[in-house]
Amino acid sequence: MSKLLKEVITRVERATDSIFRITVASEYISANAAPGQFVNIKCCDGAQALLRRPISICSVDRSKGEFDLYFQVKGAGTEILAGKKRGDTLDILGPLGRGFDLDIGYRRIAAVGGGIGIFPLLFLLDESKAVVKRSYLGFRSSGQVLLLEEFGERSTSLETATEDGSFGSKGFVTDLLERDIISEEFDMIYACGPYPMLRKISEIAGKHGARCQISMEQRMGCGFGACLTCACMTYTDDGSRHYVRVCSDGPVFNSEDVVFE
Amino acid sequence: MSKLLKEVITRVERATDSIFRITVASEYISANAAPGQFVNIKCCDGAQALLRRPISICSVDRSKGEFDLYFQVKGAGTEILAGKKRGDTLDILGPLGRGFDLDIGYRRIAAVGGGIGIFPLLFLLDESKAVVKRSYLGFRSSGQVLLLEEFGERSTSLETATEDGSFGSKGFVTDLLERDIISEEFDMIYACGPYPMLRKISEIAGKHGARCQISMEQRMGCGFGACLTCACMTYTDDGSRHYVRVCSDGPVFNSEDVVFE
Amino acid sequence: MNNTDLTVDICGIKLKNPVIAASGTFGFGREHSDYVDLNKIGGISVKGLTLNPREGNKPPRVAETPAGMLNSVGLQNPGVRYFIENEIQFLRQFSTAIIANIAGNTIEEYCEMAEILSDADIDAIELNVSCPNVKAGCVAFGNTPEGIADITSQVRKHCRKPLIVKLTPNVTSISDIAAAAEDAGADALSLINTLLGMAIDIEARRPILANNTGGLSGPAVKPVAVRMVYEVYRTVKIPIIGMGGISTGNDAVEFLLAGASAVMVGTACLVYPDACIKVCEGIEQYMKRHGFCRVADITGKLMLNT
Amino acid sequence: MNNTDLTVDICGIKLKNPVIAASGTFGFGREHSDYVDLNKIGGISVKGLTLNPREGNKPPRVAETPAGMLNSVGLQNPGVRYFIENEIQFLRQFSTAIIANIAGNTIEEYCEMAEILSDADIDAIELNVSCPNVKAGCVAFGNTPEGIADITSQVRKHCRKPLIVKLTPNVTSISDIAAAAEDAGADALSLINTLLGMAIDIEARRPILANNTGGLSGPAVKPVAVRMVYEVYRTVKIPIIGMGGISTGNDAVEFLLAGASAVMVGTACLVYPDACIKVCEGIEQYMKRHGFCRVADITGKLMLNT
Ligand SMILES: Cc1cc2nc3c(=O)[nH]c(=O)nc-3n(C[C@H](O)[C@H](O)[C@H](O)COP(=O)(O)OP(=O)(O)OC[C@H]3O[C@@H](n4cnc5c(N)ncnc54)[C@H](O)[C@@H]3O)c2cc1C
Ligand SMILES: Cc1cc2nc3c(=O)[nH]c(=O)nc-3n(C[C@H](O)[C@H](O)[C@H](O)COP(=O)(O)OP(=O)(O)OC[C@H]3O[C@@H](n4cnc5c(N)ncnc54)[C@H](O)[C@@H]3O)c2cc1C
Ligand SMILES: Cc1cc2nc3c(=O)[nH]c(=O)nc-3n(C[C@H](O)[C@H](O)[C@H](O)COP(=O)(O)O)c2cc1C
Ligand SMILES: Cc1cc2nc3c(=O)[nH]c(=O)nc-3n(C[C@H](O)[C@H](O)[C@H](O)COP(=O)(O)O)c2cc1C
Ligand code: FES
Ligand code: FES
Repeated sequence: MSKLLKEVITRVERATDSIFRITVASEYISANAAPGQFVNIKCCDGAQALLRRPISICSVDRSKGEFDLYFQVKGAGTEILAGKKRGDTLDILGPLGRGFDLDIGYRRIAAVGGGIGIFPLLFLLDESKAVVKRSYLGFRSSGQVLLLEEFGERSTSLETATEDGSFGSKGFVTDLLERDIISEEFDMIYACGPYPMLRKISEIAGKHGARCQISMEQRMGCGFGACLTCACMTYTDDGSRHYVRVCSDGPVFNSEDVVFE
Repeated sequence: MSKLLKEVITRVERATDSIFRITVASEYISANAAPGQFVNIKCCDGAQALLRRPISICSVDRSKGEFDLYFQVKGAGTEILAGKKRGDTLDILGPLGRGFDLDIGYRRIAAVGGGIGIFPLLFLLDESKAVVKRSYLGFRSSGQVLLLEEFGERSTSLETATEDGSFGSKGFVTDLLERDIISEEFDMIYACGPYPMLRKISEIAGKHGARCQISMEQRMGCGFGACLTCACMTYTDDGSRHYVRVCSDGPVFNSEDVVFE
Repeated sequence: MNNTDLTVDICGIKLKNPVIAASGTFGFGREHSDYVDLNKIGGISVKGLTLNPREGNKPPRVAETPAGMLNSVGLQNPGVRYFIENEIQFLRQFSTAIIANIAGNTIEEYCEMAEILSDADIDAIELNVSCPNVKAGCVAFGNTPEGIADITSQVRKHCRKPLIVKLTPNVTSISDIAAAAEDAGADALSLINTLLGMAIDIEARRPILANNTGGLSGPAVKPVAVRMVYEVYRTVKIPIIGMGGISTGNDAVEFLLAGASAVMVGTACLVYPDACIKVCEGIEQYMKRHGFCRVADITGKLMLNT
Repeated sequence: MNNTDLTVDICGIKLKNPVIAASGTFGFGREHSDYVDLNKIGGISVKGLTLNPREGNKPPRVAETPAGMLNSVGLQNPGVRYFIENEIQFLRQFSTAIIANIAGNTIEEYCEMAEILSDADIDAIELNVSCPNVKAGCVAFGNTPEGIADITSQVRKHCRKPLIVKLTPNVTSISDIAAAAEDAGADALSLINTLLGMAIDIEARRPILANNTGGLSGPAVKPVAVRMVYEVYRTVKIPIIGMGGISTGNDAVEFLLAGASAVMVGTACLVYPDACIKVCEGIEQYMKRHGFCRVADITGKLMLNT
């Protein structure tokens, strides 16, 4: 169950030009969070940045009772967040959403992340009991590359791609997945990233009959299932289409269930 | 002339439970400000606390190029102000308004302040060349009393009154003025404080034919004369009534010119 | 002054306190029940119901604006029958009033829903008249005095529960609309629904909402909402439920003073799941501070400046 | 792409850039001239003028609201003749368009002012129709299509300058109102004027404004304003000047995309005397970033979601 919490920030760090890392002390979140879940943050009191901002839980340190968030500064809310200091309290709702399914039977997995979509995959790799864990990370350009060491430690292999070729191979991370998908015989592909990337991965997985879970993004009003603003069109069992909630029915879905429009 | 300035805060101090002192480094303001003028502060960027907040210039240290503000925390804007730290920049417009008239001929003056109205009088006493400077300060209760030492240093005499008698004499500061107004033969009475106090002082001054300048307060849209929201009804020379602007035609007026309603 | 009585009676609907969760921001109460004790909330106006299930609009359905938000959920809901069969029982576990908020394309649909809901275990029906009347050029039912009189009087005939008519603020004269609803048989009025707005993603050169336009709510609209409650209070005799940007007890007191008998809290419930409780506590503190014994003593106690 | 041309031509009014100071927030330019070079501003719509001097409303005349403000200045101004004799000359020192914003109690007053101003050295007349028509039950001229058609067509006969009609947003259908103004001879439309609102001091139990109600402006109203510009653009052929909550170049671009040919900046000019310049710089940056050569190329370039 998720809770309304006021927790203390223990560290604020700049990871790249525009991406910040915030470490939060929270016994409750670190004890209860699962990979793929997120927290919903009220960046400041009052009417400015009125709505909460959803940010994925990137990693959890259960022994210390802390968890990490990585976020990119985009607009008003994340800018306020970036200005937080060690010792400030953070008003969060979490852990929220249905995370990744980490069935013990999945022995060979792929973790495919693009841009700010890489963050929840770190926690996933931590918790997965798979024997083979192949990570594929995509970035726009070398300036955006981050967390390679952390991903390296948690993966059997790690490959990166940048769109401009300034780091790793040139092209899309989906190219790497497509190259390996047959030979690697993944039990599960986990993916998080921008919409076009997820659509492409769904296509690839579908074509090769591979199983795949994707973490969707959508603008959210509440983050806990009450307002129905975060709609995602999915196929139901009888093949008809139906809007479900990204925040509480997701954010993780089986790729074959999502209707890409 | 007033300017749009970004100046650095050099000190933030809590003066009483609800009153804060902020010292701002500003060559421009300290060189150009006159007693009775104010600055208009954008407490934070963006739409929160949208309008600027007018705060009187309480004292100026010309040698250091600094000035002091004292303000009471009331609502959103002053609360943000109170949270400022040394080194933060302050977005101010100033110095604004027509201050007190400090004619060299005024040899005996009274400075009558009530509550947060005492602040501009400190700067006035600093600049006045009068020989006799009697200060009368009124507060709600002992908990609100402040700046006695500073006023003492700058005055020939200093008396205080509190409404509940918990400090100084019991009653209103206007009682003290009324007691002395005949015997002291002030060349000018300077007053700043809540509306009822100013009305009373105007009455007293009028009754005794004493000259009196009062600093008015009004809710302001701009603070520099453009929006006409800060209206104050005054008598014109021909005896008719006319709205003028507190921010730029005032805030200081001759008490006989103000129409109290 | 020793006893602060928070109960209110609105056209026969007895509320333990004057704070009601606004329709569309509280689902059917399930999600919020994880965070707050629903027994402490005066009432819940459930997600807008339609005769048949609705999928709603394409996403994105929400955009943040200065001190506000736009939504274009488009009435996604499982239909009135599903509500009766699957949701009322859950809500009835709690001692809170259940208000069924209904919407439709035609007056006939509203009437049929009123008929069905009159036999259900709910406390009142709230008519959302901000929807386009498909038989009348898709002008919203609540946009004209004639339109609102028509729908109110017809639904009235089928409604055996207290009938609250929820007014849209997108009109020239809210008092004319309110008077028409009162004359046509409304037991109470609630206002305001959302203001029509648009936000544009200037990089994509497209509206942020897939639906292009949406309804504005949140603190930004409060001054408009308070003004409308004030105008309506001077026009009608039936009780008013005020809303629009309420996040604190002090916000709620503005509406009560302006003439509301109770308030609804919408957007704030999305940001703070426990917003209704906080608003209620704030009202209670205000009452204690000012020596008001009953909520009804605040209603309409605004003194006008002259 | 190398040359960014900021000039716009609005029904013959030539502006060096599309950013105009909104009426009532810029006085007659004198105060702002201490902070900004008026030569850099596209135009100035001066404080609303009436036939005879007006004292305006009692203070307080301003109240802050979430991301907005209410004002009830009540058209304090020295009268149209004083303006002509004492203010135009000052403004004409600068190369900026002068728009005379006029208001009145009766259509006759508007016509007389249009007549007088047609012989003055100004660039356009802007009709503020949000004022109560004292001969028609004090309903605002701009509240009905008939009302706005009447005033526009009559003033049109006396007006030998480009005529901008400024629409009030407090109406059910802004496009009906806009169409009526266009048909009656308006050369351009400006919108939105302020939304009617109220803020209450709950301790005093009185409205903060001495006038009880006032006009809401500032960022809070932006989504409503953008939506109205978008609706009006789809209805009329004459140029639109958009406003309501613009504080940045990006805000202004929303209005341009929605269909405005130029914008006005009001409340932001009170907070930042140099707001018009900043807004203009922001528009220019956007144009460079997106490869727009002329402002007119942005106007109405919003792509709707389907
Ligand atoms: C489940 C989920 C997990 C996420 N995890 C991360 C993460 O770990 N790190 C990270 O950097 N970002 C993450 N995001 C995206 C992040 O929520 C947005 O970048 C952020 O909300 C933008 O807020 P802002 O104040 O910077 O922008 P603004 O433009 O000021 O935001 C305005 C509104 O739009 C919403 N919004 C804007 N962009 C997005 C977006 N891309 N997705 C959803 N809502 C948006 C905001 O939440 C807010 O309501 C996640 C989004 C979702 C839905
Ligand atoms: C010329 C002048 C000089 C002043 N000097 C001082 C001073 O030196 N120290 C001090 O503590 N206070 C001073 N004040 C009062 C001070 O401006 C207000 O207390 C302050 O603006 C309240 O802002 P807030 O954000 O705390 O309250 P909020 O309630 O959030 O303010 C909302 C709006 O109301 C206006 N407002 C609220 N109360 C007042 C008020 N009493 N007078 C004018 N506007 C008000 C605010 O400016 C703002 O626009 C002065 C006022 C004026 C007009
Ligand atoms: C996400 C969302 C969904 C809404 N859905 C409905 C609805 O189904 N029926 C209805 O009458 N009002 C609906 N509303 C309007 C609210 O009930 C309320 O009238 C409005 O939001 C103003 O109140 P607020 O500012 O407190 O949110 C909705 C509002 C929001 C924000
Ligand atoms: C203090 C103030 C005074 C105003 N006076 C006038 C006026 O005299 N005539 C007029 O047409 N509009 C007047 N307006 C409305 C503005 O011109 C503008 O339409 C409105 O404020 C919306 O724009 P904004 O959000 O940028 O302020 C006034 C607005 C304010 C804030
Ligand atoms: S964001 Fe409210 S239901 Fe998902
Ligand atoms: S506050 Fe704008 S004129 Fe005085």
